[in-house]
Parts: sequence; structure tokens; C-alpha cells
Amino acid sequence: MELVLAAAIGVLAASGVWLLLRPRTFQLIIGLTLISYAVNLFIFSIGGLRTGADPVLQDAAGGIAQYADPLPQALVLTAIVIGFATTALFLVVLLTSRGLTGNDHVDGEDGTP
Amino acid sequence: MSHLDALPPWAAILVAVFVMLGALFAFVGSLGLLRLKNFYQRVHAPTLGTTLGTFFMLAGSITCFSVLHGRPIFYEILIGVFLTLTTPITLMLLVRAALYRDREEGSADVPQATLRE
Amino acid sequence: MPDNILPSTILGLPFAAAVLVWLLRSRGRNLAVWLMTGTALLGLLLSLWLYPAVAGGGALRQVMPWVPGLGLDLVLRVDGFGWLFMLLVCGIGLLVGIYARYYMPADDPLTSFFALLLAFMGSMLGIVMSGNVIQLVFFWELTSLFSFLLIGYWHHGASARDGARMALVVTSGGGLCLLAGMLLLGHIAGSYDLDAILAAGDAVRAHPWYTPTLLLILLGAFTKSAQFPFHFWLPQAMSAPTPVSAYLHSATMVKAGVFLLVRFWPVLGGTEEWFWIVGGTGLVTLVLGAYSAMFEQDLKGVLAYSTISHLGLITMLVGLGSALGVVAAIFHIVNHATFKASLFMAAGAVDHEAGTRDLRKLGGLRRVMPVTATLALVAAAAMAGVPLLNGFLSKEMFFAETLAGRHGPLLDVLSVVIAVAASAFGVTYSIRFVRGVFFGRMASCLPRQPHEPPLWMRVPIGLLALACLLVGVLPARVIGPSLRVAASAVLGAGHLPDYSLAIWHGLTTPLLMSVCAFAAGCLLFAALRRRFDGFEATPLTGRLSGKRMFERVLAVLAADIPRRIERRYPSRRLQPQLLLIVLLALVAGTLAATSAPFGFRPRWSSVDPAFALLWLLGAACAIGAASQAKFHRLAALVLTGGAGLVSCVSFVWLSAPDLAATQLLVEVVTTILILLGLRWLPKRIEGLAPESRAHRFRRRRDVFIAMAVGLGVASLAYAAMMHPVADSISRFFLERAYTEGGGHNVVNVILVDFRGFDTLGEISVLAIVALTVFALLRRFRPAAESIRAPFQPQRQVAPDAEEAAHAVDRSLTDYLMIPGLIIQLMFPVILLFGLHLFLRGHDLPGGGFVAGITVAVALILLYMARGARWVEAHLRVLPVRWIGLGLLLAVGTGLGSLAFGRPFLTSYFRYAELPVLGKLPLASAVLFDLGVFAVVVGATTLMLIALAHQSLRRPRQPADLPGGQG
Amino acid sequence: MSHGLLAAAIILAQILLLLAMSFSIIRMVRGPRAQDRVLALDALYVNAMILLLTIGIRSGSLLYVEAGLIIALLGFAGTLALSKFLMRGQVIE
Amino acid sequence: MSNHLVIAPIVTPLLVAALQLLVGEKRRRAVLALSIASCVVLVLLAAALMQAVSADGALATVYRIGDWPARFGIVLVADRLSALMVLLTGVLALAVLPYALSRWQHRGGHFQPLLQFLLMGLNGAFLTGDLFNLFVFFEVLLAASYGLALHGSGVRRVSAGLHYIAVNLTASMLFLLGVSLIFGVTGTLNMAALAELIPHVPERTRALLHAGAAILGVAFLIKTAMWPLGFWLPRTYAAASPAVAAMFALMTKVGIYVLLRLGLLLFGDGAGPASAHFGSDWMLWGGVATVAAGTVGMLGARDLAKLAGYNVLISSGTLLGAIGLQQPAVTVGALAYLVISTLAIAAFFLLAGLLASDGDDDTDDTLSLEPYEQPGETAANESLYAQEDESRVVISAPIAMLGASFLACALLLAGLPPLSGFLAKFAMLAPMLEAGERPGALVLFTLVIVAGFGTVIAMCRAGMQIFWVEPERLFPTVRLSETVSILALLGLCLLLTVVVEAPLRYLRDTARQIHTPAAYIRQVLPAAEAPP
Amino acid sequence: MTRRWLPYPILSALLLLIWLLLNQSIAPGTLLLGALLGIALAKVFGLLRPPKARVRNYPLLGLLFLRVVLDIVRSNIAVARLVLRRDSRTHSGFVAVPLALTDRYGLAVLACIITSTPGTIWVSYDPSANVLLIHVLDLVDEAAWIDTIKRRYERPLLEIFQ
Ligand code: NA
Ligand code: NA
Repeated sequence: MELVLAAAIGVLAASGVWLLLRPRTFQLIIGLTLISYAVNLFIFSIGGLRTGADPVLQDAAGGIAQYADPLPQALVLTAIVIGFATTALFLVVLLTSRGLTGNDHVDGEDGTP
Repeated sequence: MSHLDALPPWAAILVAVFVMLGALFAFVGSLGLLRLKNFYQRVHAPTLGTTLGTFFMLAGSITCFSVLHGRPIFYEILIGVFLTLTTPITLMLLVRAALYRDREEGSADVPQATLRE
Repeated sequence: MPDNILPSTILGLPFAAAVLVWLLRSRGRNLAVWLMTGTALLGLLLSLWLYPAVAGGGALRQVMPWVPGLGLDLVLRVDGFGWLFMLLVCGIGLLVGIYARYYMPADDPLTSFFALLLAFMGSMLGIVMSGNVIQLVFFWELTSLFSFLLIGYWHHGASARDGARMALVVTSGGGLCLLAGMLLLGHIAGSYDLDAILAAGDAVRAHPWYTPTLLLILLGAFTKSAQFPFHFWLPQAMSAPTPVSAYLHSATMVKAGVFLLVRFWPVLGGTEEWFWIVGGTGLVTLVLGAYSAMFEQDLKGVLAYSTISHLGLITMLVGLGSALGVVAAIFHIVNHATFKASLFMAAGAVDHEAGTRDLRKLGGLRRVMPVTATLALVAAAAMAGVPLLNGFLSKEMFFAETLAGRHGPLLDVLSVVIAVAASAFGVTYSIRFVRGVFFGRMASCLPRQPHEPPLWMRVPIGLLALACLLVGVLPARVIGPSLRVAASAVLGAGHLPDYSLAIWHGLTTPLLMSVCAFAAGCLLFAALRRRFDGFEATPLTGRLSGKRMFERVLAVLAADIPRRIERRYPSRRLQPQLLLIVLLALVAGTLAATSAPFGFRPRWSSVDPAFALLWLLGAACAIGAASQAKFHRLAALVLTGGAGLVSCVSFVWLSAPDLAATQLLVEVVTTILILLGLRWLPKRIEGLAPESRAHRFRRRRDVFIAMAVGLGVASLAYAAMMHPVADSISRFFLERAYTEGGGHNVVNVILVDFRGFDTLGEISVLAIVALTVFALLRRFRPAAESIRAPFQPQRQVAPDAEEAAHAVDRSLTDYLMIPGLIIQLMFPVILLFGLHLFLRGHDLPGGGFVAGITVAVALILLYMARGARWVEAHLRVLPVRWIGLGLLLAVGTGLGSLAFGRPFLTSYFRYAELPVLGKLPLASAVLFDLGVFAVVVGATTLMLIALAHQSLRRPRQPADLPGGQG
Repeated sequence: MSHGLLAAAIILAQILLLLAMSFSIIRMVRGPRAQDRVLALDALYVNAMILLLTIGIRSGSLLYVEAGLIIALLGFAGTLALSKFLMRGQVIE
Repeated sequence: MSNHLVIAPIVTPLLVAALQLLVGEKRRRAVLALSIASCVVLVLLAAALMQAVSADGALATVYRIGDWPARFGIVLVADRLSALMVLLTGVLALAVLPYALSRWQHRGGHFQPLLQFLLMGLNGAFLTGDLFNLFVFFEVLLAASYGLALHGSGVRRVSAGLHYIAVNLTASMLFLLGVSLIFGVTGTLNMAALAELIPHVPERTRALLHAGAAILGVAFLIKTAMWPLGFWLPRTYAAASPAVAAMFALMTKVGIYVLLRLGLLLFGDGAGPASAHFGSDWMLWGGVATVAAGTVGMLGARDLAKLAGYNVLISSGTLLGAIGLQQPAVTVGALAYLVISTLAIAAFFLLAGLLASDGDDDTDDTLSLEPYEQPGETAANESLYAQEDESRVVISAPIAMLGASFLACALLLAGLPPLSGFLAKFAMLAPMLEAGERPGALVLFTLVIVAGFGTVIAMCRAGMQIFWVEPERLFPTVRLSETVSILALLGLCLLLTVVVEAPLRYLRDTARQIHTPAAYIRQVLPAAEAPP
Repeated sequence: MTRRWLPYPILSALLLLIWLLLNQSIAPGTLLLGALLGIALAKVFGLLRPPKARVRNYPLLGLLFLRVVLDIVRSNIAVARLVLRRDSRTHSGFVAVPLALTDRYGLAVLACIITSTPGTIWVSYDPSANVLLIHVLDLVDEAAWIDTIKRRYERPLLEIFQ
């Protein structure tokens, strides 16, 4: 499991970073989305992976070992929300930039393809 | 798999059958998505998943949890209800869009527009 | 007045007066003049009053605490040397003040002029009275600053501006070097106190940092004193009003450099480095200044170069390294100040009366201004070193000092010869100055009709000329005691060398040298007399204009090169910046990760084939999205959605349903958002632009970098997963979530209780972003080609136009009639589901955020199905209000606990027994979560709707925009 | 025995569903037209939802049904927006 | 027993922002009154907080949010350093506010709430004692800064803003990676607990810890605009409206603050031999490079706002280098320099806005649609961007004031006497020589002096161009409120030349406190609160 | 009075049912809250001013439901066969169905039925001509399809809604 998830994080990050270095604003926003997927999984995986663990406390709680680590999840939730907000903002800014400069290059000047 | 050990054998087999059937229908549906020749044919395929595929899986789930909890649980039914309501909307709009796009391209395979549709 | 507060009084007076002059500037120039002269006179008198305190060779110290913590107290230290300078500063300041009153144009209010002059006087006093080297630098830089402002006083002229800038750049640059040097010195000596440093001379000279320290301090001194190669600023500074030149550029500021040399002679002097650098610089400056002065055509230019030359002389005297040299240097400082100030004033008087300073135009003025001519003659004679005047005496001492050489026969002979030669040049330019202005043929066609200047302009010149004469005739009586006091303060009372201040020492070699120099000077003048007027520039050295070189160097080093480099900064281009960030993060992470041994072995834990297959799909989606994002935006968006879905499934797989739900909803909303925006992006068609080799290279490079990053992140993730820490704080949360937080869903309890503060910040971010989006979109201007509605609706609307009586959007309503109805029916269902998610969040997956997004999605569906106008006609959504209320509710809940004496956001939880409903959990955290819910609803809809409205307003004409939406 | 059967059935079902998802993804990548990709995304959502149900059965916890419910109720919003975009060139008008 | 003073600087602006949203943009006077009240209250609160933490024997005030033990919940910690930064924030905001009131705030929507959010974010970042909460507050202040940077829209702002946001989003990703790695290795997010745990991190995971710290460090270095990560800064700041840029003068200092705090707390002397002084060389040399790059940029800059932007780089490079030395005495000077340079740069941005305010109106665009307001109010659209009438006391011919202010800014930035810039630089440079055995120390020392010289040249050139070369140049009318802002900032700098000892004593105590974090750790994690 | 407080009783009832299903409980608290929410949300629905609806024949509705379920199962198998068949040359095409049904709700139900049944899909509807265009996967006889739809679905729907 760990190996698969690590590889997944790596692929997501690599795809995202590649897009991050591209010249078009749309590529950038997709890249940032992919990177944030990678980061979210990364944070999540930090607590160690568990399948079949209880995510919610049962009334007849035995030990706490049977539960999934909640803190990384809470952190990821915060990260998701913040990532959502900033993605939205970035989108609007890139649209505004496109409107004002007339093109969708990240630098607002259309030189390269 | 500790939870499932609590199921009586008949239930376990029933659930297994339901699960397999559900997966099978979904699988065939998606296979159709891959195999069928044009868009208007492909658009029919996923319905297998949304109807019987989902139905069997829900049946498996309902059986499993009702037996496990010792009381009837129809929670999952809502999935079916919601899906029945939402899938048509998407497909209708999608096909309509495809039709429009094909007409735009002057494709001969689609009927031409009446004045207003 | 007791002695121990006198220094501060003397120092404070000019500054106070400067402020007063500035404040009372409406009262006109007379008050300013009175304040200037009064302050200078008072300063002079008070300084004289101090004589008994310093006469014994001791120093008067006044310490005022300023920043004791930095070793930086305001230490005023008046010793004999400083005292002599105080007299000079105040005395000449007084005369310049009087002179300026009559010199400056009548329409100039003079207030800011005198304020600056007073401030300058104070700064100069500050330098000479500093008992702390940092304080010295402080005042030193102040003199640079005020001199800059004074030189640029008439800033409408380009030469004044250039001169001012040059002076500022050179002297403040030197000042910064001086600061560095003083810091080093203080570091070596262990204190910034002057006395401590003066006492630490041996340690300083032995320290490995001695040479850099010396160089830095000398840079300060040389720039200020206009020593070669920094001498060029001084002639340029002659664009200043003449009183300024007389004061700053002959008597005071330029003397600060040599003051510094003399002051630190006991600490830094006496070494080989000192001899070579100081002596050599002095020598070169002496000759160069004198030589250049001969060929100047501008009256003030002659005096400026002469000043450079005399400063070189003083520097050389200090550099030679003997005690006698120091005495001679001090003596010459005073002498030069007197005759040069008077000469400048005389030159100013000539300029004032004749309207020109050009030696070629002037001549014969003795007939119309005899008094000025006489006084200038006396001063010029002093400058030339004519006996019975003060210049002669110090020059004698200078010759005597060159003769006492101890540095090898060649060097000794050379220095004697050069001294005589420079002296001869001095004689030549002095003669030229006097003869060119006052003798010879009466100048015709002068800009003004010259006559004797006002009495009060002549008085200061006369007083200074008188001083030259008095010192020259009765040296021991007039200057002897002061000189002794000053010299002994520098050298130590017991180490005063033998010298005698007499007019006649017998037929000595120095006298012979004087005679030689005088004769040679006269001969030189006679030889060149007719040719002086022809020199446009100084022969030999004139082409190497220091000014031009300075301008060039400054332009190249401080403008051209930086501009060229700055233009290459990738500040206008994002890609290189992001590349640098990625690379640096990669390098830093790699270096850090390999800095300590990696202690884990890869473990092939059980790989669930299904999970592996799942991520095979996820990877395909991610890579697909990356490859499609350029030309097939929709495909990329769909594939990104696929990758998101896969990570959402993984969250479920790994027992995190909350995450899955949130991720899913966020993804839906993000997709809609991006789709809303996609309409405004330009079409991009594959294969239109041929790909260049550079682009291909860049792409390959980026693929490589991206792969490296991916590998790095993956290894870090793997390593971290292999080493989950044993006692994470999560235990605490699991243990207390129910008992103390009142919820079964630990994740939600963390979000709204344990770490509710994070959530508060998070919803603030949402609110901020929504407001920003809204504000930005209010002024949105789409690109020209996207302004028209997309072609689809245009085409579809075409039938509408035929039956114009109908509403605009028939095509829309017809097309969406049935789907729209179903969505409308689902609207309450989704709202119900959202409320459900909200209410159960504390115990089961769900919560305010998810619920909020759900409600927002319901609204958006309605917008999609029915169009914005329809929805806004039926529902009034006030998203900003929602945001405000939500924030208020969340904060209010947090503040509620304050009322119970508990910290912010302390949760309150208990079960309430209600009649029919039974046990109901009441947790204050639910209230907080309600705030979250409201903010999320408001923010999400605000963003989506603001974006959606852009399509709405475009196709319409501007005229009907504001009103008709409702 | 029956439990082994059930476990095997679930794993097999999951593999089948993942294969189904991979067909969708192939269609998503291949296209050829935008409507094919959107259709594939819709199918992917449904398959994922069914997959979540199997995970729920396997873990014995009803909580995972929740995520399925969200997909069923709201997952279509994205595809709806995509379809509308294809049809009208804009999502909200 | 809990001292609510600590939370107040965060909650007050949030509350005010929420109220402003409810009051609505249209009721301008009410919104303004709220803003002014908030800023005044913030200054008072910060002063009280400073008083509280600098009382005899007081170390730090710990505020446990939600009443959870520090180790597990989120704590706010106000020590001398945080109190100083909070005060600086409040003072800067209060000083800048009048300027923003005059005409700048109406160039876009919701200026005042965004400003309040920015204050909330800044104060939160300064006060929090929790690493992830720090991330959250960073995001708050960044989000607000995005909004403010884009305030007024227009090509320049938007394209600079696009870069700014892209860079910062990338930095946020790095921040998250770093934080999660550190959490993964230590199992805690509390800074004090981290400091306690880092010496005991098992050797096999220390590499991970370092990787996390390094990635986190890169994130902070992006915020401090270290070379080569800071090319976005001059352009962004130059494009922002002046009042915003003035507030941004503090933004890079947040990065500095965090590096100072975490560098000394987590990787100070107490971090064990393997981790002590981790990354300090990077900061030192990065600072050196930044000062050099900033100086070159400043000399090459063609407009005032850019010049100010490069001054931000110089200032942050200087600070970066200084804190990289990790010497208490240098830190004292660095803190003084931080305060002075922030105030001076802020004043300079405001001044640059006045001197170059012509031609800035390319952004005015008539607004079309206001779907969220009552129809009656929508008609008042046009007046939304009309110029403010409250503070229309216009000073004509303000050249003397502008010139004097410019001179003061130049002196402050170049570190020349008589203003406090000189003292700050001296306080920082003098102890740098004590660290002379580190090769970077002398290089930094030299560069700071060279940068001062460069500032003299650049400012002299700019000032003469503006005030001397074109005496007939049309100076903008300056409103009273704008003057008040600039004079307040400069006056403060002047005041700090005269009243030096007490502030310096405070800074010295501050430096001592952050260089010996044991007391901080003890204060945050009392022994009674041992892990369960 | 009832109209005012309970304008959409069926919707409210359905919402209550969904609420109970969601909460998996019939505790009095849940019931009360569900009823309240059902009423409140129905009022929200009313704000959208939907077209009026009347269900005249409930038993027929149930019959129709059973018929549709049966059709769905049959079509599932048919389409699955079609997909799995080795040569996938099927003849599919569009069919225009002239309708008598005009009630919006009736049309909505018809849309759900046709689209939910594998093998047929609702393509577009022209309200002015009242013609429905559907696409059929396995189209052998166009007229038969028109007949099926009109007979099996439209007629009961006409009875129920109009
Ligand atoms: Na939750
Ligand atoms: Na169908």
C-alpha cells in the first residue's frame, strides 16, 4: 500500500510540477490542482496508512488503536478548503489577466507558443 | 474482514452474488463505452451501471448491513433514488449537446433540426 | 555657566537656532541673520571661555546618555585640538554669516539658507567635539548632507545639481567607509570611546585588521578633504553660493578630513602603511592641486584647486609621521582657513560686484574697489607664503619637515624638490589671482558696473586678512598658546617637539627653499603670463577630468550595468521564477535529506492489487491531464476530475470518509468554476505554431525536473509512511473526542473544537477570497474576441429574433425545460441533504463545510438550469451577508466562552433532556460549525455567481446594464 | 467457506469495477469528441460510487455509503456543467 | 486566569471585518469608523500586550485556545518578539489608514474588510505557537494580500498579481509538505513541543526532519524574497496601490519573523549536535546574495515604486543574513533594523504613490452589474468610485513637505544620520564584527555598507530628478490625510532616534529571550502538563 | 390555511421520508424535525414558482413503476448482450415520437423512464410541435418503438397527470 501511494503521490506531483513550468495560465491552474492532490495525499499518508479502521468512535470503544489517525485528516481538510479558495482566486485572476492583456500567457505577453 | 464473519452463510453467499452481479453489470456497461462504435451508441452503455449495476450492489449492501445490524436498513436506497433522478438530466443534456455539435458540423447521421427543439 | 554643560550648550545652540530659523521663516531674513551671527558669536565666546579647561592639556568631557547599550553615549570631548577647531568653526561662521547677509540676493528669504548653514555649523562642531567615534561619524555624515543641500541651494542650475550630487556621493560614500573603519577600530579597541581608542594605539597597529581599518578611515578622510583621487568634487562644489564655499570648502568641512588624520595620528600613524599612503596621497594632491590652480580661469576654481593643494600639504605633513609635522599641520590648518576664507569672500565680492569670476574678463579692479583689492592682496600673499604673513611660517615648517626626511636619499631629495615646486606653483597662481583681478588693464564690458562692496562685506575679509598679518608678525604672541594647546592635545603634553614660532630663524635651508620657491614662482608667472588666458583646460592633466571620469564611472557602475542586469532579472516572467523555486526546493530537500543517514529499509508491504490498479488509473489521468492541458482544456479538466475521483476513492479506501466527501464536493465546485471561466480563454489549436528547438529543449528539461521532484516527493512520502511516529498527539484527540469534545467523529471534533482556531482561519480565507473574486470581477474586462456571446447561443437564439415578442431566452428555457424541472424538484432535496450533513457532522462524516458546499451546489444547479435572471427573480441570495453573519457567528461562539471565564473557543457540551424529543446533544461547537456553514455557503455562491454574471452582462448594451437585472 | 467466497467475490468485484473505471478512463483519454470524454467521466463517477459500496461492504461500516450518496446526489453537477458548456459555450447564462 | 489580551489582536480585526461586511460597502462612514476604531484598539492592545510581556520576571504569555493543553491544542504565545511584531503591525496599520482613506480605497471593492483580514492574518502569524496554525494564518494574510494587491485591478496589478499568487501558491504547497514531514517525524505541531522533541528524534528519521525543515525553509524564504526566489517582489509591490504596498512592507518581515523564531527555537544551540544551526549558513549566504541583488536592482530601477521594492529586498536580505549569523547581539540590531526599515519603506511607498500618482487612473472602469444590492442602491454606482469627500483638505504646493519627507526616507533607507536608520544599522553592524570568524559575516558587513552607498546614489538621483530638475513639474494635490500618514511614519522614525535606550533595552531582552528558548519552552509546556 | 402552511404536501411527505431514511431512525425528534424541514423546504421550493401539479391516479402510478422496473431489467440484459456480442454491428438511430402529453411533470417522468431504460435515450423535445426525439440503440422498427412508447408510457402518464 505504502509503495503504491508513494508512487501515486510522486506521479501527481511530477505531472503537476511539469504543468507548473508551462507558459499557459490554464496549464498552471491544472498543475496547481494536481500538486494539491499530491500534497493532500502526502499529508494524509504521514500518519501511516490504515485500511478498514474505524473513522468514527464507536460507543463501545475498546482501544484507540483501531481508529484511523484523525489529525492528518483534519489537516488535509483544512488544506483542501484553502486550496479550493486559492484555486478559485487564481482562476479569476487568470481570467482577468486574459481579459486585460488579451492572451492567456502567464506573463501576459504572447511570445512563445 | 472481521465484520463479515458475523454474517450467516446464506447471507454471505447472497451478498457475494449481489456484489458480483452488480460489478458485472457495471463492467459490461463500461465495456460498452469502450467498444461501441459511435457516441450515440456509447451513451446507452453506462446506463447498465446506473440501473442494475447499482441496484445489485445496493441490494448486497442492504442485505449485508441489515443482517449485520439485525434490523432493516434502507439507507442505501437513497443512492438509487438520487441516481435515478440525476442520471437522466446529465445524459439528456449531453446527448442534446452532441446532437447540436454534430448538426453544426453538418453530420449526415443525425436528424436535422426542426424549428425549435 | 559651569564648564561641564558648556560643550553641550555650544553644540546644541546651532541646531536649536537652525530649527528656530526654520520655524520662524515667515519673519524674514533679518531674524535669520541675527540668529546666525548671534549663535556663532555666542559659540565663539563660550569656546573661548573654555580655554582654561583645556589649557592644561587635559580634555573636558561631557557625557550624556543616549544609547549606552550600544556603547553609544553622546560624549562631548573638548581638548585643545578640538577647541582650536571650535574657534575656527564659530569664528569663521560668524564672519560668513555677516558676509552672506550682504552677499546673497535681496529677494532670497535666506531662512532655509541660514538654517542649513547653522545646522552645518552644528554638525561641524559635533565632529570636532566628538568623544565617541560613532558619534563622530554621525556628525561627519551630517556635514556631507548639509553641504549637499547647501551646494544645491541654487538647484535650478545644472552645475549646482551636479556639484551637489558629486559632493554627496563622494563624501557620503567616504563617510560610509569611515563608519566601517570606525566599527573595525572600535572592535579592535573594544570601545568606541575616543579616549579608549587613543589609548589603544599599540594594539590597533598590531592587529591583523589594521590595514583594512586604516584604509577605510583614510578613505573617509581623503574624500572629505578632497585628496587625490577624490579631489574632483571640490571644484564642482564651487557652484555653491560663495559664503558656502568660503565656509565649507575652505575653512571647515574639507578640514574635517585632515582633522581626522591629525586626530587619529597617535593611533594609526607611524607605520609604513601610514607613511606611504598618507604621505604619498598628500604629495600627489599638493602638486596636482597647485599645478591645476595655475591654469584655472574661474576665480573660485583657482581657489578651489589651491585649497586642494593646501589640503594635500597638510595631509603630507601628517603623513610624514613626525611630531613636528603634526604641529606644522595644525598650524597650517589654521592659517589656510584664515587666508582662504578671506580670499573666497574677496572673490565673492568681485563676483558680486562685477558679475563674473572669469579671470580672462576681469582686471584692474583695484581702481574701483581698492579696499577689497588691498585685503585680497594681503590674503593672497599669505597664500603664496610671503614673509610676515602666516602662510610663510607654516610653509617654513613644512620645508623644515621635508628636509628632516628619513626615507632614503632619493625620496628625501624628491620630496624637497616637489615641495619647492609646489610652493612655486602656489606663488604663481597667487600672483595670477591678484594680478588678473585687480591689476592690469581695467576690464571692459563686465556684466555689472563694479564698485566697492558694502562695508559689512568688507569687514569679514578685513578681519581675516588682519589675522593673517597678526599671526605672521607676532606668531608666538597671537597663535603660540593656542597652537601649543592644540598640538599637545594630539601629541600628549610631554611629547611636544621643539619648535619656535619666530619670523626669523636665521639663514636656514627652509628659508632658502622659500626664496627659491618664491623666485621660481615669479619667474614661472612671468614666463606664462601671456599664455594663461589661452588655456581652456589644464595642460597635461586637463584631459583626465576627474569630474568626467566620475560621471562615467558612476553612470556605468551605478546605472548602466545595474540596469542591464536588472533587465535580465526574471521579474517579468513567471516560468523561470517557478523553475528556480522548484529547483531550489528540490536541492534543499535533497541536501537536507542526505545530510543525515537515512535509517529505513524499503519494505514491500502487502500491495493490494486493486489499490495498485486504482492508482494506475489515477496516474493515467494525471499524466493525461498534464499532456492535454495545452490544446484540449476540456479533456484536461475531465482527466483532472478523474485523478481527483481516484484520490477521493483512496481516501475512502484508507478509512477517511470525511476527506472523501470534502474532496468530492470541492472537486465538483472547482470543475464548475473552471468551466465558468473556460469561456473567456482564447481558442488554442494544436499544430499552428511550429515548435522550435529551444522549446523542445525546455520541455525535456522540465520533464526531467518534474520527474526528479516526483521521485523526491515520493521517497519522502514513503520514508515518512514507513516511520509513523509512535506517540503522536492524535492519541489525545481520540481519547478525548467523545468524553470532552462530545462528538464521535474525531475529525470533526478536531475541526470545530480541538483545532477550531484553524477552521476559523480557514473560513476567513474563504471569505477573503470570495470578496477578492467579487471585487476583481466587478471590474472585469474580457478580451476583445470573447466579448461576444459564444457562437452556440447566438446560433440557437436566432429563431428567437424572428418572434421578438417573446422573451430573450426562449431557446434556453425550451432546451432546459424538462431537465430544469427535475433540478428544480431536486433543489429542496439537496438542501435537505445539506442540512443532514450539517447536523450529523459532529458524530458522523459531514459538518459545516461539506454542508455549506452542498447548499452552494444546489444553488448553482438552479442557476445552471434556469439562468441567473430567473433565479435572482425568485430567490434573494445575499452572499456577502451570509459571509458576514457566518464569521460573526463563529467568532461570537468563540467569544462566548470568555463570558464563562474560559479561553476563546472553549467548547461547551452537554445533553439536554427534552419532553418529546429525548436526549439532545447541545454543543457550542455546533454553533461554531453553523458559522462555518454560513461562510461556506456565502463564499462559494459569491464566487460562482460573480463569475457567472460575467457572461450575463456582456452581450447586452452598456446602456441597459445597471438596472434591469432583477 | 462462504465467507471466503464473499471476500473473494468482493475483491473480484473491485477488480472488475476498476477495470470498468479503466475503460472509462481510456475513453476519456481517447475521446474522440468532448462529449465522449464527458460521458466517460460520468461513467467513471458511477463506477467509483459502486466501488465505494464494495469498500463499505468489505469494511462493514455504513459510513462509506455517505460518500456514495454524495456522488449519487451531487456528482452529476460537474458533468451537467460540462454538458451545458458543450451545448451553450457557457455554464450559467 | 487566561489573559485575553493575547487573542484580542486576532479577534478584533476579524470581528470588525465581519461587521463591515454586514454593514455593507455603501455605508462608507460606518465602515471607516469601524476600521479606525479597530486600528486604534489594535495599537492599544499591542501596547498593553507589550507591557504585559515585558514586566519584570514575565517571560511569555501563553493562551490556550479552547482550553486544551498546549501540547495538543492550539496555543498562542505572546513573548517579547511577538508583542513587538504585533505592535509594529498595529502602528503601521494605524499610520497607513488615513492615507488609504483619501482616495485609494475606492478603486475597488471591500478594501477595508480586506485590510482588517490582513491585520488578523499578520497578528495571528506573529502570535501563534503552532506550526499548522501558522500555515493557516499565513494563508489568511496571503489571501488578504492577494485581494489588496489586486485592489483597483488594471493590467499592471493583475499581471503582477498573477505571478505573486502563483509563486505564493507554490510556496504554500511547500509549506504544507514541510509541516507534514515535521509532524510525521515528531508527532506534534506545537512549536515548543517540537523544540523539546527535536534533540531526541531518532537518528533514522532525522534526515526526514531535516528535509521537512529545509522544504519549510524554502517556503519561508520565498516569502522573505531571498535571492533567487524574490524576483516577484519589486514588481508586485510597485504595482500595488501605495497604501497596500506600505502594508506589504511588513509582509516580508513575517517570513523573517518566522525564520528567526523557528530557527532559534527548533534549530538553536539546544537542538543537539546533529541539528543545531541547521540552515543558518543558507540564510546567511542567501541574505548576502539578496542584498547584492537588491542593490543592483535598486540602482537599475526606473521608477520610485520599483526603487522602494528593491529596498524591501535589501532590507530583507540584510535581515536574513543577520539572523543567519545567530548571534544575540546581531539579533538586537537586526530587530531594530527590522522596525526602522519597515516604517521607512512604508513611508517611502506612500510617498512614491503621491509623487507618481498621475497616470494611475487607467484602471477606472465603469461598473455594470451589482446583482447583490438593492436596485435602489445600484443606481448610486457612479459615485462608488467618486473621490472621497470626507478628508478633502488639500495642501497645495506641498513640495517642501514632500521634499523633506523624501530626504528623510532616503536617510533612513541608506542608514545615514541623523535618523534612526543610522542607529539601527550601527546596532546591527557593530556586533557583526564579533562574529568575524564566520566568513560570511564580513561579507555581509561589507555588503550592507555598499548597499547603503547604493541607496544614497539611487535616492539622490531620484530625488534630484523629482525635486530639483523639474521644479515646474506639476505636483499632485496632496490631501491632509496622506500627509498625516507619511509624517506619522517618519515622525516615529525620528522619535526612535531620540528615544533609543528603552526600545533598545526591550530589543536586547527580546534577543536574549529568543536565543535562550528553554524558558519559552518551559512557559508553553509547564511540567504539570506532561503528556498523558 | 393548509394551502398556506402546506402548499406541496407530496413534496413535504417525500422530504420527510428522505429525512427518515437519511437518519435511519423514526424517533419522535427525528420525525418532528423531518416534518418541519419538509414543510420549510417545500416552501422554499414554492419560492421558485413551479408549475402546478396534480396526480389523479395513484394506483396507476404504482403500476407504471412496476412496468418500468421490468422494462429496465429486460433492457439491461438486452444491452449487455449487445455489448458482449462479438460483432458489434448494431443498427441504431433516432426516432421522432409525436406526443399528446404536455404536462411538465408527466414529461419529466417520461424523460426519466426513457433515459433510465438502457437502450433508449431522450434527446430533445420540441414544445411547439410537441414532438419528442429519442435515440434507440437497437433500432429495428421505428414504428414499433413509437407505438411502444406511446402505449406503455405516455398513455398512463396522460391518465396520471392530465
Ligand atoms: Na466532519
Ligand atoms: Na437509457
